[in-house]
Amino acid sequence: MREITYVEALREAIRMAMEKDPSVFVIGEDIGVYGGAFGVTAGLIDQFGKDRIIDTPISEAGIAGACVGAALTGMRPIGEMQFSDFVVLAMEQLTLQAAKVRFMFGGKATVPMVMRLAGGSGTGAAAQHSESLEAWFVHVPGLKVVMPSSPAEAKGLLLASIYDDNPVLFFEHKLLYKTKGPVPEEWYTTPLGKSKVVREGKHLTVVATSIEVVRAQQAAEILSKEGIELEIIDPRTLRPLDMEPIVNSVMKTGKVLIVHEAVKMGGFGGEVAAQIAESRAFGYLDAPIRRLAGLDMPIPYNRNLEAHAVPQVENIVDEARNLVKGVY
Amino acid sequence: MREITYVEALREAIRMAMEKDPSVFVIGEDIGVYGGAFGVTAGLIDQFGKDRIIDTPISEAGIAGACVGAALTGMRPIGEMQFSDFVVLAMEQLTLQAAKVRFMFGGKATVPMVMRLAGGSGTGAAAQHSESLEAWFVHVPGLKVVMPSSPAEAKGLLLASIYDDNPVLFFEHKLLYKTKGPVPEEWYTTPLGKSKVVREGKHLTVVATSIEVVRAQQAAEILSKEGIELEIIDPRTLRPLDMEPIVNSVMKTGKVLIVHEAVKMGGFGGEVAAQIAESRAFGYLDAPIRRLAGLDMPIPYNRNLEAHAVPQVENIVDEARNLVKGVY
Amino acid sequence: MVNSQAEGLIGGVFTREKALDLIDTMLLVRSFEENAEEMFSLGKVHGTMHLSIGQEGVAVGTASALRPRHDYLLNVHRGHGHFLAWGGDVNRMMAEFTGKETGYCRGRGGSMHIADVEANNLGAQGIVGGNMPISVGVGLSIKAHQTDQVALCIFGDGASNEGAFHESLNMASIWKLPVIYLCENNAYGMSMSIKKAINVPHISDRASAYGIPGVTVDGNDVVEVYKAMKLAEEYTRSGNGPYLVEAETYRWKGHSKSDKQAYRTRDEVKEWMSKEPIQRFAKVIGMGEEEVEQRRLTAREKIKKAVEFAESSPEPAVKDILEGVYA
Amino acid sequence: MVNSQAEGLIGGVFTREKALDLIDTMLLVRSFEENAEEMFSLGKVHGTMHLSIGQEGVAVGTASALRPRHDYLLNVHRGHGHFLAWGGDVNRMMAEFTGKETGYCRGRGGSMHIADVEANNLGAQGIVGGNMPISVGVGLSIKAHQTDQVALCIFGDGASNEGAFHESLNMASIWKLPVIYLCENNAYGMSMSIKKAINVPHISDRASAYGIPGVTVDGNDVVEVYKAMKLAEEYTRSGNGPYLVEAETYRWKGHSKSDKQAYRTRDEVKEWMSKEPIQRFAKVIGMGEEEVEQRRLTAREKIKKAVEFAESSPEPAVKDILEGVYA
Ligand SMILES: Cc1ncc(C[n+]2csc(CCOP(=O)(O)OP(=O)(O)O)c2C)c(N)n1
Ligand SMILES: Cc1ncc(C[n+]2csc(CCOP(=O)(O)OP(=O)(O)O)c2C)c(N)n1
Ligand SMILES: [Mg+2]
Ligand SMILES: [Mg+2]
Repeated sequence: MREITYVEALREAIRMAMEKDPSVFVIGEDIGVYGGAFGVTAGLIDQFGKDRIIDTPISEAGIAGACVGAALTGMRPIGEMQFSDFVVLAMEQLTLQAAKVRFMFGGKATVPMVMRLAGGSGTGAAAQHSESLEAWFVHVPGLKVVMPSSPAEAKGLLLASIYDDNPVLFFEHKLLYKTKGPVPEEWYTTPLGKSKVVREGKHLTVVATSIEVVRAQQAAEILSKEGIELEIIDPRTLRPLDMEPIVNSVMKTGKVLIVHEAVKMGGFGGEVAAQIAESRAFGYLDAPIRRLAGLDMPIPYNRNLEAHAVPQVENIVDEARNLVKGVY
Repeated sequence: MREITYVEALREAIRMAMEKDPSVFVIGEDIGVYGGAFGVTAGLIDQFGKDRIIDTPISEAGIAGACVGAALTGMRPIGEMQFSDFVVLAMEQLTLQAAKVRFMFGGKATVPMVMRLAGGSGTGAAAQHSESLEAWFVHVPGLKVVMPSSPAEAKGLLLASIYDDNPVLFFEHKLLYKTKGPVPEEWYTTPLGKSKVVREGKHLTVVATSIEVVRAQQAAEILSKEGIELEIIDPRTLRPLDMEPIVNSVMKTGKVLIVHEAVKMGGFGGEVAAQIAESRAFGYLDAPIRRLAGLDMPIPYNRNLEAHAVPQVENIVDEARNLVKGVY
Repeated sequence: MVNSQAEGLIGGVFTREKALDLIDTMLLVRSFEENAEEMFSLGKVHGTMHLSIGQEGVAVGTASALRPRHDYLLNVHRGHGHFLAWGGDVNRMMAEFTGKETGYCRGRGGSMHIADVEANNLGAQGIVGGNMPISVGVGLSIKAHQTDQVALCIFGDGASNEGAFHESLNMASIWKLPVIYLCENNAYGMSMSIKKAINVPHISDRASAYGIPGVTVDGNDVVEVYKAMKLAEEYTRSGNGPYLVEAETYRWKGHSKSDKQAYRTRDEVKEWMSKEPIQRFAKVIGMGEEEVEQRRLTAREKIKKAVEFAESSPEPAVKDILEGVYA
Repeated sequence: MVNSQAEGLIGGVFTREKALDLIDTMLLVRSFEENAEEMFSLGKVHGTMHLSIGQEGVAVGTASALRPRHDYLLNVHRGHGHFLAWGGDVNRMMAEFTGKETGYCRGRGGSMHIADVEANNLGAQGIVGGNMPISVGVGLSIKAHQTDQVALCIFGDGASNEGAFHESLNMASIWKLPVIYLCENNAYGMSMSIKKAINVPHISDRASAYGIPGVTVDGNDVVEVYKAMKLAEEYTRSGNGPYLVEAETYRWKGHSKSDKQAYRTRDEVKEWMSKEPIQRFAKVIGMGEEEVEQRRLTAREKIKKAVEFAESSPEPAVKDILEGVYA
């Protein structure tokens, strides 16, 4: 199969949806001739014009509100937060309006919108441009939270998100943008709310998200040579969360390591750990549930510190090996 | 000891700090002659004048920014979000500025501010005025998160928060405002980062926050008559979180129930559950870790639905009884 | 154009039939609010509410100039009057106010979130200024669908200090969106006098920051409100972009359920009561005290029936509690 | 008052000594930026940066009218020039830019967050408009401490469309806070032309929405910037409240590291390059090409030393990684 980058896969999904459906449009900062800060929308303005690829002033609340209002009245907007951090300026529209309006109106309104957000560290952008904020939205009923880790899923999950009738927060990762992988050329959707077993193994279940799925796979390769086989599961959709494959895996391996880039304290991993501890897998656990996640700090500028602030391949290797060997 | 309400205790703390220290001031909507939406600041403007009890336009980002800027330059501001929900409009200042500025500046700035927030459901204020959002801030390094459950702690924790050199998010609960309890008249601080064993028991550890501490105590009374003794722990400070008493208690009881009003998915309870599952208490658990928390929905207007959306005394009783009896 | 001299028309603009309709709607709003206050004080309603007594002129004057159900309404928290003027059904509204399953929002929303999406009424707002960014999206949607609709976005004086006001008016302006921004200036945002909250004489003065028209009008004069809104409507509906109308009015009651009103004087309230919109409009149309009272009784009767409807309606079933969170 | 006719003073305002100082600072800024660009292209710097080449006139004209270190500075992301004009040490600045332990922020902040809190320089901003609400608090603090300080809050044209702009200017106005708002209008917010982003001729036109003075000045003319800032300073420092100055200028380089600049023409860039602030000021003070070049070499020498300082400085130690999160 043809290989394309994560950025290209996202762009292809947007293009396909826009070609098929006049109700889809994109709105955000510098998404027109500039093509988006990370190039996702490059060239789309030439094809669809400035009324469907809408460059905005620097007004994040306005961007989010534009999506909510358009979604409420028959459109399927795709908004962009240039860096996911800036979503702090759009929280009201996303969490008090988009997420709640359907319920508040007795189920009589729909808000089919997607907000794409470029998240994560690793580019030296420092504390205000490198956060991983998905956990906030996992805590908000009415929203869906999607986090693709590969090009193929970037396309399939984005198309599914655009056609979902609920507001979807779609977290991309800056370091994934240039990663390549096989992506079918035709239209397809990857269902929301389905976890995926990315790699099968028997010694340890690893639940990872976004860039950490890629790192976990690299760690698995290394450990495989030592005879340790990781089973890697990528939830892909964090809300709703499909725990079934995770629980089944833990029942098989008896051990689990949860890995994400976001700060550990209060992060998504806590929810996964809690759901495992509440589940029928509890009795099968033969080691404590472990989380490997971002240090308790903002992302530093210095490249070396930055790399140390979030889980890298070698950290996953160490942690996984220890867990399997009973060192904890 | 004299009994006063939670509101009076908060007001007393503010008054004492302001009398002692000219760098303390209060800023928020309708906190002057109106006395605050819940009466916390009633009368303070008469004593301290409008330059220290500052009524603002309806500008939540401005209020938060006013606190950050003043704190950076030698003041100890106390901001108020009239309803905790409105903090969605102040997220940038609180999480990207207040929380990070010290770190970003290499440890060379301090931001000694308190943001008070009136949270929780139970007053028929519906989905946009009833949220419990503390978990978001638990996920933000650089912040502290405090949640008092009694009048005495409201006073002691507020004084400690005002004198802490870090930004503190101080979550009050609307239904606690009128609760009464013994409160020492003198100046005292209740240390941040110390969990409290509110009630001792041997059958089940209950970790509860805010209004659910009160409900858990009522549940404990009921269960005590059945011979079931709950040990209730109130973390009081959610960040930093003092797990020691919780871990010790779970090692004693072997069972734990975590109770909070906020939505379960992605809530603070997940963090507590995960830390227990990671801790040395793991091997002592003889039942799955359970969480009892808000349903996965916005808060409804209808009174009956509203009550059903969050844990009530009878829910705690049922859940605790089942857990102790091994029914799960 | 509005022909203010049109022969035989009341105030130059309304047929007698229309004028009677407006007075009846104002009386219905007044009765709804009085009843709401009473129910509240009797403990029959849980939660809070924001009464619009004294502000009825803005609601009926505005709706009469637009095309309710065709145009979009983005309502404000103090929105009972606008809801009724937009043609809302008083029974289902009362049912929502009392949290019943037959209410517009199945009892999930209540006073602050009452909506009638089918009638393009996108609901009241619990968040001050929260409907303003949404109005940008509605405007974009109208443009994309190429209809001749406009969106009416209503907010209070206090809301004009939210960042959302600024971002929204700017976006609406640069894209020439068909949105009419109606600022209902009732002199206070809760306890905050608008005189302390801003440093310009009129909120409409802020229109110039976005290069859009802004006018201030006497909100207690139904005819003036109608005329101003009609100008705004014509401007906006013909594709010229947004328009800001500030209607000066006053709320007689406290901000919400528990307000000691220490921030204003009784005299000020009295003075504004003398500028009451209903009696004023009655004079314009030459309606006597007696007829007004008669019509008031009719309005009260409707409200009574609405209360009966609401009271006999079922509570939402707890088993359905999670319905409506997701589509 | 500024006496623009003052005898013997350059442009009526600067002593020769001061003028030389200003030109040297502009050259230092220019050299810093050129070097930054080079380091970046050589892969010696991680992350991003926002170069101010072409905008040096705003930085030095502004700082020269205020009291750096005494007054507060709330800097913008494109802030290298302001940092140096405010008296920042170029060695420690370069060390921060390259993420070293000897940097102002111990390598934790980098270009976008460089600060010198001891010098009342409260740092650059990664968030467009993020310093504006903070300026309100600094203003309140100055009032509470009853000093004669002012706060200088710098932001770009693009920032003027953030809600934070609106809330902050309004609050500063109603409380008469000693804050000077300096909008550095370089014609674009990233790729967005200010002409598309707002619907009024000048950003300073927005001052009227808050009842405060607003002026627009040629930002490439150091003397004009100085004069405008001096008027602003006198107004603000004497307790009259905030003041908005818009300085029109242009950035020569792309927005940040990777910008193809498809949103503007080469001609436009060229035209603005002809309005270059350094040469222009050199003419005003009668400095020949040769002397400018000489001084440029001196500036480059300083930058070279700064690079040496930075390169010989230690990396932050990983063991200290958690330091500075909490007080
Ligand atoms: C973002 C936000 N801040 C504060 C509030 C609390 N609040 C509700 S109404 C109100 C006053 C609003 O004033 P105005 O906009 O003038 O409308 P009015 O109530 O006078 O009709 C306040 C402060 C809120 N609901 N939302
Ligand atoms: C809240 C926020 N939105 C968007 C960005 C991304 N961004 C950084 S600088 C910039 C352009 C800012 O334009 P302007 O204010 O005119 O300043 P300039 O870069 O032209 O100096 C943008 C969009 C950001 N850092 N913060
Ligand atoms: Mg008002
Ligand atoms: Mg700019």
